[in-house]
Amino acid sequence: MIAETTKKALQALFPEPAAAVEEIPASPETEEADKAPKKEAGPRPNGVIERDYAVHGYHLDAQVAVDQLIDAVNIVDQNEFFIETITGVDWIKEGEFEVIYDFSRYDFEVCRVVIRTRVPRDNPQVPTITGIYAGANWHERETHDFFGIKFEGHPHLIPLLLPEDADFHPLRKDFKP
Amino acid sequence: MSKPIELRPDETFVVNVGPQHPATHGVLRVKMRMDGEYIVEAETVIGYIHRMHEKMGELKTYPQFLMNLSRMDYLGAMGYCHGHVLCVEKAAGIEVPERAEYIRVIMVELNRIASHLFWFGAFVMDLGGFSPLMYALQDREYILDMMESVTGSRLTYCYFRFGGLYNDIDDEFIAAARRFIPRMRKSMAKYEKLVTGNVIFRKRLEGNAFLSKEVCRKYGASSAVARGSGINFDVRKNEPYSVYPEFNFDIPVFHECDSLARYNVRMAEIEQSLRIVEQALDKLPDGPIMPAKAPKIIKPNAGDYYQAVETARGSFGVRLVSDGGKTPYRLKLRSPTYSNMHLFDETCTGMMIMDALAFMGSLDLVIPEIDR
Amino acid sequence: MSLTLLNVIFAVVVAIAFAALNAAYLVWAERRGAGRIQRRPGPNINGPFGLFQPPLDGLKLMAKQLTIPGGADKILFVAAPVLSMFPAIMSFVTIPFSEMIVAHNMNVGLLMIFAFASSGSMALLFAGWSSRNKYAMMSAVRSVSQAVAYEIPMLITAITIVLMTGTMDLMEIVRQQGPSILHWNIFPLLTNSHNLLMPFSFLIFFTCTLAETNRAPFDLGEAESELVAGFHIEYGSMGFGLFFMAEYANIVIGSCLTTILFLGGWHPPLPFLGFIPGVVWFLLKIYILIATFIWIRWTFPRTTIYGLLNLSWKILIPISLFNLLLTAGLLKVF
Amino acid sequence: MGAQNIPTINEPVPSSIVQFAAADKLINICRANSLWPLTFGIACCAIEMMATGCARFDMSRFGAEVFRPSPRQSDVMIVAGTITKKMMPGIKTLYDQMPEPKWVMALGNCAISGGPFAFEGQYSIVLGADEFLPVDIYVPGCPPRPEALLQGIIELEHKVSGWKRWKDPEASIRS
Repeated sequence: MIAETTKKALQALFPEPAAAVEEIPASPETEEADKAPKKEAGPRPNGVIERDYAVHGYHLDAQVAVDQLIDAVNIVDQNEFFIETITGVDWIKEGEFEVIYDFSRYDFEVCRVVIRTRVPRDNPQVPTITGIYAGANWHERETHDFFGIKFEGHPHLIPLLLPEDADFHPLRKDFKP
Repeated sequence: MSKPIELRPDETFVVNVGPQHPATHGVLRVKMRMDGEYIVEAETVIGYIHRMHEKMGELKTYPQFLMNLSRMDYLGAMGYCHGHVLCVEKAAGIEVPERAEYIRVIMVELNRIASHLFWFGAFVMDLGGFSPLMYALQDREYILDMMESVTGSRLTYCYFRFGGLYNDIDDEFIAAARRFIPRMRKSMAKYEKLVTGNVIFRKRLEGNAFLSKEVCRKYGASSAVARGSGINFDVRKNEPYSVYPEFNFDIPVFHECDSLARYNVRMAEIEQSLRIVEQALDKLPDGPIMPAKAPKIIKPNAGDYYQAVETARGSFGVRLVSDGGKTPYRLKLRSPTYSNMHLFDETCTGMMIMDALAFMGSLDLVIPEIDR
Repeated sequence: MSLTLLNVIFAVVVAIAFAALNAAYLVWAERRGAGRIQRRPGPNINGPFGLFQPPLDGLKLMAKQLTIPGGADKILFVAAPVLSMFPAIMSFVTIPFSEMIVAHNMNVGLLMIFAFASSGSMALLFAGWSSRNKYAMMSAVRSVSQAVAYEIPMLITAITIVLMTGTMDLMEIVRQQGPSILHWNIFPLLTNSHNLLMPFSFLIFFTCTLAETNRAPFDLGEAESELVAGFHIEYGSMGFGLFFMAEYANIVIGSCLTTILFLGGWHPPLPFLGFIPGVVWFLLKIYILIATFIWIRWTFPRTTIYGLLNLSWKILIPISLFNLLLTAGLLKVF
Repeated sequence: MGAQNIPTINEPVPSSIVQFAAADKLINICRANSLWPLTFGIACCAIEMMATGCARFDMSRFGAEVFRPSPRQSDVMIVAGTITKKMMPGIKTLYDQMPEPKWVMALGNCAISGGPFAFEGQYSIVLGADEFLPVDIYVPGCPPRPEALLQGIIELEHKVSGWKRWKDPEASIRS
């Protein structure tokens, strides 16, 4: 059942990075490199990886460039996924923020999709997806609170969880209160 | 869509519902622009009980962080602990003995009943009926007593360990649980008579706050909010985890999309949880509750892990980004009420304040769980 | 002349004492009754059965700091609680507790009670308006629209009784209801109009009393989960205490009126029970009604404002109007 | 950060010119036995506060079950939960809105000292209610059991009136 869904979702998602970014090698690491692929491989090239659900808890892991994000989310939206959450990770050593979008389906054929994008730490700007998923509003505001990532085009990007006049981003690894 | 609320020089006025308001069940604030009794627009302001759980997740080691999960949602704490424990076990590759999983499921389901009972009482109190809260809390006390005898605390359990449990259940607990199930069924019949059949209650909730499937999807709603809108979604069934596939239970789904449907879903869920507990007690295997070689220091493999569980309030997710160290590199807690509450702003527009607050009650809010 | 004056002063003092005592101990009864319904003891430690609780609460409220919120209309703010208590007490003057016990009987007693009852809702409006609080304001508007809506069916039902008895004198109304339960206005089988719809009239009247006194399930004025505390949100200390007492005094008035109009006042239900004094029967009847009030409050959830107004304008007023016409017709025929 | 400047009244409330010791005693006993708490729950402890008000433990026996949602009508503020920097001005306002005499009870470890959320590098919480409120009674626990809250109420009664409802059992054992 899982394999079936994965295939379906893959067909929906694969054309997108392949068509948009042709210079990327067409065979991104699809081999079973589940055990710590990131550690040695360095920065991961953009592309879709099929993950082992039993190990990672999601099926598809798509890393996209910032300007492909809206297209990727649109594809997910057309496939009737719902938004689970948006979050960030501060990769301070690489000087980058990673923004992670989680999607899942109201369906018995489980398929969890993770879309991630990386932005430089000194100028973190990501387009907003509130136009596609209204529910992304708070998630983006929260990510802005914690990491200071700016979501361009967001209608109301003020602190949500922090006090209204807060100007600090506590989940950055170099945060000192 | 939540938009900022400003003062305007017209007939409307702005009311701050909260942060201290009896209907918000904690420190939630909703700025409402009102035209008489009608809400023109609303903006929810959260963060009044932001307790830095995600920051603590990064600073504390895995076992140290166990206590935070139960503070995050104090009504259905077990479910949240379950999600966290499962995620770390998956990441660190720890095997859990079968008996431990069964006991976990019993605990989670009992806690779910307790949480729903509390919600039931508080919801009826939002609508102005006081006595059901007392009855529901009295039933809840039985569950709390049972769980306290095993876990040692009434609300904020720290019972699950990586790989197993802190304490085994004894015959006394099993006997008490077996006594509790028929008692609870009897109480449910009483609630049915007292509340569900009440004309005023039904009139207030029928057709209140229509939530379409599309709105649920766009906001990522789960739990009874989604199931009351005809979405057949329950993580326990959709992506089975733990030993849930072993049990025979249904997902109650109602298609009316109103507050009464959400109420009905939760009340039906109590019965399903009772069924699960019954079956788990019957099937409870013997054996250890901790694995023979449980690691002293938890060091998951580097990578990105996600685990979703169905808590009393919906699909709770833990995203663990590990770099192989003793503490998580990033621990994201996806709280279900965060998404459920988010659709309040859009939905309550045009409603009367009393209907909006009834709708808010039907969302089953636990504010520290929204704010984390 | 001076004797009459003394009489009136004495009557007013007794009325105030009766109202205050009733209000205080009805709070106690309410708390104990709520406890009984909710499987808990209720206040039971201060004094036997917790009987010292009301004076303790009262003294505490009196000794609390008086606050007047900034920007409030001071005169109205201070006047409102007094205005709410005053009509409730004045109404006691005309209530006949038995054939002998009545402070001042007058031939338009019914009219006077209704006049005072409608001034009670003015107090709520003043309180909400002068508090400079949005919740209080909304609550005041709700209370007034509720009072207007429910006074109409209440008055129409009362007029039905007036038509049947031909008088507005409360004592006369009671006297006309004969010695047994079948002569009471609720079952007018043996009176001159044989209107079998009177039980419905009684229900309408009772419902209106619930609404007029702002009691659950019609307590929209002080809906705690919506408007925090309603019109008395800004009142602390005795201002709040007076509102509280006025509410209970109004309940007593409502029950008295229901008893007089429908349940035969001081008459025993069966003639051979006549050896028990009338006042006992009267008090028994009103306390049974008050117990029903308490019982309803702790059982039902609150209605909505539109549900409440719909009930009055679409159901209660047409039925009571029909009943009025029917009674008039029956009186003409028989 | 989140702190706003809310003016507080620091002048003492004027006491009456002529004082009657006996009347004061009586009034204090009245106050002690009708402590109306403010309906104000912040976090986990609020649930135990509700449980205390409900059937099994029943705060109403002591006349303390009248939870008033409006600060104008309440006597005790039970700070039940973690106080965040964002919430602090609100709590301060609520406290200022309560008429004298008023008492504050810090329920649970968070309200006493920040509890488990007080760690180095925290950015969000206030370390205890006594940072900005005059706390009368501290009830420790995470969360405290309902019995502990009842004990706190009885202790507060003792503090208000100087009169003990029950003799200390330990004292009688020792003597």
